[in-house]
Amino acid sequence: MAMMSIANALKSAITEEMRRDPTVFCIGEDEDIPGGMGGAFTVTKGLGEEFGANVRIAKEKGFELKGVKDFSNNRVINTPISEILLCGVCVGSAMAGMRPVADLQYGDFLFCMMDQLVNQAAKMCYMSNGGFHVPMVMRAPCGASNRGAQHAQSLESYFVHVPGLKVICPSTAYDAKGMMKQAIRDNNPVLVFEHKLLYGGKRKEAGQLSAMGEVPDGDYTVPFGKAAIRREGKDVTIVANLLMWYRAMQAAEELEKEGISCEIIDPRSLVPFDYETVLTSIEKTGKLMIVHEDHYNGGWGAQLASYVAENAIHLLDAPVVRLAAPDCPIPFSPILEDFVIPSIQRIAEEARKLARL
Amino acid sequence: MAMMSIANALKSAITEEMRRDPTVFCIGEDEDIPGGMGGAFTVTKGLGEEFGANVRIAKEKGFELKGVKDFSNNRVINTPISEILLCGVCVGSAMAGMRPVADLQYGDFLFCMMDQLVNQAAKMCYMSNGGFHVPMVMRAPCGASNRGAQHAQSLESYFVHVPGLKVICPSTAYDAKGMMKQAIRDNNPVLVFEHKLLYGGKRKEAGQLSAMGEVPDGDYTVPFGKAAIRREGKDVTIVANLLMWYRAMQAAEELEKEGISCEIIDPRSLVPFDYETVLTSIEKTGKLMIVHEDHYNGGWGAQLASYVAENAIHLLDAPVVRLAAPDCPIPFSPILEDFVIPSIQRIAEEARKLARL
Amino acid sequence: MVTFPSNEKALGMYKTMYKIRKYEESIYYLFLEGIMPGTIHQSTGEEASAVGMLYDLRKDDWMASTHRPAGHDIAKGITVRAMMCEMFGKAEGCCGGKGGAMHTGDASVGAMTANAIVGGNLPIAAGAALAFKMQKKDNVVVCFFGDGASNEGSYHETMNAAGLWKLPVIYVCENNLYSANTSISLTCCQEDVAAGRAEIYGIPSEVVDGNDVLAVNEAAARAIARARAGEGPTIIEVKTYRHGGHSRNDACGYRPKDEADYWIDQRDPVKNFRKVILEKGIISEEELQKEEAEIEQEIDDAVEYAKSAPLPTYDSALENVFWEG
Amino acid sequence: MVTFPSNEKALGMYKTMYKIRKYEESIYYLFLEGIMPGTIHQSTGEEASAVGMLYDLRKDDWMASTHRPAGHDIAKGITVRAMMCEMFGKAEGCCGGKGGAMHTGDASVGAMTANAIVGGNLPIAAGAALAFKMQKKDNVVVCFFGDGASNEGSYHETMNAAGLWKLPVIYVCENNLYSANTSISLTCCQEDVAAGRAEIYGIPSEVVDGNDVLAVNEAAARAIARARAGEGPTIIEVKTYRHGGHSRNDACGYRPKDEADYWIDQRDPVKNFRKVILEKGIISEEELQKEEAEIEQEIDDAVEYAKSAPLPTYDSALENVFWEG
Ligand SMILES: Cc1ncc(C[n+]2csc(CCOP(=O)(O)OP(=O)(O)O)c2C)c(N)n1
Ligand SMILES: Cc1ncc(C[n+]2csc(CCOP(=O)(O)OP(=O)(O)O)c2C)c(N)n1
Ligand SMILES: [Mg+2]
Ligand SMILES: [Mg+2]
Repeated sequence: MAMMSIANALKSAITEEMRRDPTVFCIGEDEDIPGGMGGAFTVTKGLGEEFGANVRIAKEKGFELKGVKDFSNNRVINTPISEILLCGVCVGSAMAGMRPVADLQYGDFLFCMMDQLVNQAAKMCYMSNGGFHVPMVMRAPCGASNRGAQHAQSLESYFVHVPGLKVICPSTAYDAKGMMKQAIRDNNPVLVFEHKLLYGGKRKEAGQLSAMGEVPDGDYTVPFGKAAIRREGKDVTIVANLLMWYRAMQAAEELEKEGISCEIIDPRSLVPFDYETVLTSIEKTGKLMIVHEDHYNGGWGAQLASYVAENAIHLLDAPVVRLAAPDCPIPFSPILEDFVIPSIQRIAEEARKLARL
Repeated sequence: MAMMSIANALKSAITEEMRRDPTVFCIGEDEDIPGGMGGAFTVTKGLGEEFGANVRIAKEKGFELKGVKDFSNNRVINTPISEILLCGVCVGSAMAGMRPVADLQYGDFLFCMMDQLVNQAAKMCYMSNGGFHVPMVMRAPCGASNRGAQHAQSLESYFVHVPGLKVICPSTAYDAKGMMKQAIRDNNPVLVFEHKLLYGGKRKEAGQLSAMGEVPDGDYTVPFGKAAIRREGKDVTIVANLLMWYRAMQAAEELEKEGISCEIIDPRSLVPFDYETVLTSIEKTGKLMIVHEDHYNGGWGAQLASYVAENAIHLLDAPVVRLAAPDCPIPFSPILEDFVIPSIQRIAEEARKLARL
Repeated sequence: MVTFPSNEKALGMYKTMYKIRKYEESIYYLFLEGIMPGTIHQSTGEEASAVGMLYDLRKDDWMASTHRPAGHDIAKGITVRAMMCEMFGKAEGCCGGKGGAMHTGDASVGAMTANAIVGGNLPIAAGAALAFKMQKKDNVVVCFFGDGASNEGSYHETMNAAGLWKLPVIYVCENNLYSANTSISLTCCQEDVAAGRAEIYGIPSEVVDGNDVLAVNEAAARAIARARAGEGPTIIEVKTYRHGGHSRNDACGYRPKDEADYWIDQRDPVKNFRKVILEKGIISEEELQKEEAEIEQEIDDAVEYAKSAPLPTYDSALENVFWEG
Repeated sequence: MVTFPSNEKALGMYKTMYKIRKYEESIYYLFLEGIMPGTIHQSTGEEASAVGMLYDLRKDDWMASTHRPAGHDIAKGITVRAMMCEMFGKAEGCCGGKGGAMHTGDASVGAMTANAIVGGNLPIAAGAALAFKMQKKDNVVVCFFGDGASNEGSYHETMNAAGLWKLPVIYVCENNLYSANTSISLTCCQEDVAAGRAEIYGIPSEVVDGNDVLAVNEAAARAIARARAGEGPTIIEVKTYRHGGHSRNDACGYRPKDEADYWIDQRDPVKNFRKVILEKGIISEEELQKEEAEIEQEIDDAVEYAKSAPLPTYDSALENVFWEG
């Protein structure tokens, strides 16, 4: 067992998978530049030392005006700022037997590669009737962190709607490592949403939360489609992901004092989604509250609430409650950002109201 | 009053608005090439005759190797195959006082311009706190029509989730004209989903449906956020858009014979959404069924069902039913395509079951 | 001057071109008859490009095509039966009926799933080439695209990286003068849309008569050799013309009759190469007719087979969303 | 050789450069103090580009900037107070606090909302230029972008159309040798990343010493004149360098010390131009110090003002999602 930040847990998963399987490689902008960041959040920093990096090799060779040509011992690939290329290269190399793990710096740039993700990566296996498949991982940092509307989005819900993509959102060091390994071994495109305020790397962020946690020493994976019950309770079921379940935990502590007991479920993977665990919990509580940082209208919480209204409406003793960012872009001003992202207080308030219904 | 196809109703709306307001212009690939299609579905064919078109002017001038330079009397603009450019030019020209109406040929290509739509068009007004605004219309043909997975998508649900975009889906000639005018006059980006099988233009499509309808002679608009009750009924409320409400109408006729009375609501605009009309209907029927051609997981129907579960769960006498394309890309083979897109039979079956609960 | 290939190769190339031509013709008539579903973008008139580029590829080299894939796919080795079954949406189609006319492909012959997003295949082909390079294989990827595709952002992003990384990929711009209804002269300031824009990426380029299969084949040989040797990508721009419309319903009202006549009557790659091999005495007229008849028979058989071949099961619609391999 | 501008203009340019420098420095210290939220991409060292390009624009000409916008915005006329309030997320910020450091802008002075998507502003600027052209105005748009942005697909799509349509837009590539941590030499095979790739779009280009405000200003004048005359776009590549890190937390470990020293010590655009105007006798050392002190005061005042300026109301978070005009 070791205590690790999420950033390090991810790095450790990627490193071990690269050792285990020579087809795994990393690719992205600012990938492992000596003296630089290692993506935007340090996850891939230093990997080139062990696995070779096109930038390192180019520098060592005093190579100035062109990229390095030999990729056979070169498994950390820095790309130009070209997101269509980045995703397309993942798709094509995956079809040809590799397992790319791409770093997008900020999830907001997913829109720049959206065609390659939705029309290509997600549909290739289906259109070819299984003739080709696309084992690739796209890592997308997400969440609001005082950077303004184009660097703040929670984007899970867009991708939940894409048949052919798996969507995960690990939020503890344990899950980060185990799910990243699972993602790399998956034979399909997996989109990984990592919350900027949870990395706990060297980079300091206002409002960041320590998600340091214990990580087993040996090899392990965390399967997709199995939610984690972060706290057991009997009055209200709260389903929340990423930063939001941490806030829900704090809200639950407050409510505990008032005699209200919350069960907190972190879905961890959104596609596939573990409806079972949620239904089992509602059977007990009769009350469902969903919290996400993604926008309200058409957010993934809508799908969950709808699923319950379709399949288990009789379990509900009260209306479903959804707490989400309102349908506005994320404002820069910290006071406004705090206002739009569900807070501990608002979670507590809404859960309290729901419990008392 | 005149009988019109949807293709002609759209053309007539665009023509009248271009006459009324000199800032309105059309832009797109294959836009009004003499002897060509006029977009992919004839809507903009011939507009250049009255309003000038860069392609026409270039041809008249015997212009061969470059595009035409004078755009002052040139309001139908043909672009290279460059979707980022197409959308970006809409955003920028709208910020500078124009009202572009863009034709995308197939909605599936929205993903190629997704950054410009989601990060730019939708956020510009907000980020500038109203300093700039973006009155633009993006026309996106949608729906499955035997073309295969990359030319078949129903994409409404992705965009319903984008704060700052309005999303409409007109499906009668009357609405097509009135809502297109409304869209052109709106001061914000409006995404218009037009169903390929409903155009009723000269182009013949397998499975197409005649949506010819009466259109008033004078100027009129159809406001956003007001659903249309296509059929009144008392046992089951069916909310369905585009091709799906036509199918629901046929299903309802069958069910009528069995003594089951369906109320059919076409939301027409998805953002803003007319929840009121749906709730009023459920008050009467106690039963809600949602039908869309877009995929199930995270489809706009999830938002509607969730809204009801949050705000009016007490009105429901039975679980919500959602009928949608399953979560697979759209297969080419007509027999498979028919299988995945909700059919009259399946709508009837599900409504029958729901009515009997 | 091109050196003439072996008799066997010349005949082989001709037969593949003829097969593509007859395949496309039969598809055309099946559409006219109204018994073929969907839409189609035909490659009639562009056979020399497909065959010249792909004839010398190995099976384990890869090929990436577009919305106009039939010629490429047949030249890469997909059987007309598997193609025809796909067109009819049948279970034995090369994609089980789930791909359709714009997505034909077959992993077993190195034909990547064709791509109906203009420019969509470009970075994917680069990715496959990168994989070969990382795997220390000497395989290459041939990626076709249209003149119109050269205006897509994906083109720029891909060429830049392919050049930098010296990827073993050959980008073949089939410049047929039009992107759908639009003359390329209206959307790009250069006549050589791809070759004219290759140098900035540090990628060598060639402009080739795309209706001369020998010229195309020689350019292909040079590019393949470079790629296999680790010297990087080549952009080849083949000048060609589609005989028919852009897609099923296109009457080509936007293009000058004399232009079409010229290309169809005087520059037909199949007819012209037929003359050449007869003149060279590679085969007699009668023997050639026999070969042609065999090909026609193969296609007729494929049509008959496809018509009555089994439909896919409903279950298959929900299979392979995720790989079940 | 550049012709020296009027004394007034030279001093005006210097003062704007100095204002930008001091503004960026104060921001830097406010971050160090830990009292400024968010992140920031500073333009210290690139002042000559902003000022040289924008000094002669009219208010109703437009400017489109990037994630590194402060210099451009101040040069285009946004007050340091409105900028500073935005940085603190205050209601009187140029975007009401809703934009932040990467989205500053102000319609009333023709500063388009800055764009934090690399390459995102390029087609938008083309759109504004197209609007001016359709409206028969003689206005122009100046659009800044980085060396790194030239590898985006949006760059290619935009340049192609801007060239075809002869749009009144001036694309200014601020080549500061790095895109974030990555040396441009690793991501593009050309040294002149933009100018070297301009010809294929039929767009004239210039490479300019970006740390010489006069050289930039002269190139700007030529480009603006062309654009106003309807002769179309120009690509100007200014060679420059950012003195600081890419963003707030960047210690620049990836760049050689001698390179940074050279640019910061010997090529400082502000210090060097200061010498020039003193040598030319345009102003005395004492008077200049007085002017500089005034500017410093303006910025200190802005900081003080911004610190205690009112916060935006919660309601404002939900306003202007759609225009409320
Ligand atoms: C991204 C995208 N934009 C537009 C289209 C619609 N479209 C299909 S084919 C085509 C023309 C392509 O021209 P070109 O690349 O020259 O290929 P050609 O059809 O001539 O073989 C267009 C515009 C598309 N399929 N994908
Ligand atoms: C589409 C997109 N990709 C990546 C980023 C992350 N990013 C922000 S700035 C930057 C470097 C930009 O380099 P350049 O264009 O040279 O501008 P500079 O920062 O040097 O001024 C990167 C990669 C982004 N903001 N947008
Ligand atoms: Mg073409
Ligand atoms: Mg730079």
